[in-house]
Amino acid sequence: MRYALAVYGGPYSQQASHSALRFAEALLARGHQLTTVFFYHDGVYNAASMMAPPQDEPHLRDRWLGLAAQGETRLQVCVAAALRRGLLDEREATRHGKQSYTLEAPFELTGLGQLVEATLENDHLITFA
Amino acid sequence: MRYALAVYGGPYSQQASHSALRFAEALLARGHQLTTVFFYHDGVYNAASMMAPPQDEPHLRDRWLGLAAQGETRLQVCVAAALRRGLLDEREATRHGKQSYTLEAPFELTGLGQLVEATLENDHLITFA
Amino acid sequence: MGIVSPGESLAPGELLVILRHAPHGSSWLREGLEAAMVAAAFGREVGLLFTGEGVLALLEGQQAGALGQKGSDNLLAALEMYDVERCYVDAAALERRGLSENDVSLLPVTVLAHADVVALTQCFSRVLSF
Amino acid sequence: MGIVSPGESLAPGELLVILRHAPHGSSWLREGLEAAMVAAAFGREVGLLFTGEGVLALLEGQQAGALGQKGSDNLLAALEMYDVERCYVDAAALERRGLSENDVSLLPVTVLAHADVVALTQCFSRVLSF
Amino acid sequence: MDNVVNNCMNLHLLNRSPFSSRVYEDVLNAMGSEDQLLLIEDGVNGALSSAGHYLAGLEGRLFALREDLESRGLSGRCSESVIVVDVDGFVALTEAADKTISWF
Amino acid sequence: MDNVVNNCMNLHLLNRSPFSSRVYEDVLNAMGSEDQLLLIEDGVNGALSSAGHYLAGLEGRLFALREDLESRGLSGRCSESVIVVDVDGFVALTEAADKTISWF
Repeated sequence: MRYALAVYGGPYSQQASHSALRFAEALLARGHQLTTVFFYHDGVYNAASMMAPPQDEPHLRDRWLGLAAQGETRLQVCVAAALRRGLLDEREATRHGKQSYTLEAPFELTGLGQLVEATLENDHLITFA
Repeated sequence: MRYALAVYGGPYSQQASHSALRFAEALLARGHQLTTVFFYHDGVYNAASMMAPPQDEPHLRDRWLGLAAQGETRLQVCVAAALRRGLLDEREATRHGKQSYTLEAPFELTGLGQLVEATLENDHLITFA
Repeated sequence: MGIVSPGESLAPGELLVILRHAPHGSSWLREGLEAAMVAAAFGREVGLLFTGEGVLALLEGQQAGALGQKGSDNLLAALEMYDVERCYVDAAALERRGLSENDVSLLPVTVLAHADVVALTQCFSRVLSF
Repeated sequence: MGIVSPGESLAPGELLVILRHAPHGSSWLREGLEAAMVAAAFGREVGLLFTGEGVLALLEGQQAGALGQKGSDNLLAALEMYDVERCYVDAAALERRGLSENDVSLLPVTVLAHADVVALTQCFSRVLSF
Repeated sequence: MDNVVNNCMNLHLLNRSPFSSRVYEDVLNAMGSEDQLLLIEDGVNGALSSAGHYLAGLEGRLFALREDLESRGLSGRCSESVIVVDVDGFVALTEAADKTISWF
Repeated sequence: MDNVVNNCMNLHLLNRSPFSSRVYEDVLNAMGSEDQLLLIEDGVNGALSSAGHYLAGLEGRLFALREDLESRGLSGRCSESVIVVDVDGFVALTEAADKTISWF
């Protein structure tokens, strides 16, 4: 079946990111397809390029990258939620006159319409908050 | 009297930052001294240099800068909480091999000992979470 | 204030958005309403269920908060423009807070008893909760 | 397990850290324990009060969580090294969860009845809550 | 609406402890008679025997995630009426449900 | 410990609604007989007349922040036993207390 995940919880603050990654791995192991992970609310911080956790803790952004590298999962970040929280890709950084950027591929800034589409166009949407 | 504030709530997700700034202004208006604002847990995101909220919403980082400019308030950010969440000053960015940084003065990365000191060395500590 | 019309209530729908959080204290309510508006703008059949603390979103007389922080009333005003017509409020959540149908006036809403809340979560094919 | 000794319990202290959150679900508990450890490392007189969901931090048999996420048991083990000797647990919070003194064994703690919890918040000159 | 035949079965996910959050009341209010409830994260604290009164009436439909119980040291303290599943079983529950609704 | 004379007065801050969070129970458990409680943010929902049973027994010591009541449209719906203060009054309450303890 085709699944999408929504992640609302902030990394290293809530368990949501850990739970979502664990679920994603079990999903793939059972032969399902994970088309989309959509990050909203504090979940957008999962995409922070500069994340630098201690070496004995999981690097959550790297884990998302590993997931994306396994197959066809898109990592979509709500642009409105991200901008106010300081996560800008190169294009948005330029538009806002910032010298650097804090979000990059495979994470992509998208509209909230992609959450609606992920909800309606997959067999299942599971939310981790 | 001498006050310190602790801010644990994330900007644009919880009301904590708004409440803390409102309280800080009332505090100064009553003639008190605000020596320290310490940011911990998701409160560290208040320091994000790239924060780009819509123009009709308060720019929380700029409001903290305005507060620091009024007097002697130090804006201290827990370094352990900040690093894992992707907030690095120039020194930490260099140390972690990042090309840019996401936190800058007047915000300063400090140890948790500063929270303890702020708690014990002021007449009052008020926490907004 | 809508009268519960079983036919209307039972119509299948595409996306139900459940709103459980109060205005101002966190961004959950605004973020949920924005998701509903976007879905409606895309032409989807959207329903809204206000339950838990979310029923407080429907009270009149709300204002901007500290530092001009936005509540949710401006989003509710916009909802009707976006053709979100199926708005429901949980009777139990109202009652627990000492509120009645007359108190929730910011939107035309249908008040649902427990069995109707259950039926609502079943007749929409997808649910987003906030 | 400590016996409540009024003299000991009432000794004034510098900093009480209140821990109200469960391990794993959020970082509150770890962050609170780290603040307490830093205070102790700086030579401050620190007390810990486990209440609400925080009492679950004291259960034996905890493990790493999803993706190796750390719980709080390693921090508790470190606490004694840092000379944090005044550790208290709220009897009401234990009882509500069906737990007894025998269940909370990760640290030597003193179990406090309601009046003692109140006295504790009064005999420390500063409080941090998590 | 009560008498409409409806074969829809929803899976509800609860990640907050009933000892600290009342969101479980909203879940129960929205659950149909065939719906299932899976406790995850801090929600598994609701699987303790002492939490039985919060989540009564769900015999055979109340699940808790094994990994989250184990990490908290709660495996041996669960109510017998709670069905323990691992993360693979979690996926299986979502497969069987028409949709999954998260409460937090 | 009960019979020790103690002149310490703490101010407690509660920012969660008693309709959704049980943290108010922990607050009440830690409050001395002279302590004060100020409701802020979503905590002001506890000032509704219908919330009176949650925070009983605090007559003269239960406060709510005016600005947070007004932004939520709750000013006219408060219990009469709640004392409404503005943010300047909030600062004054902290001045008068030995210390302020936040609950969330």
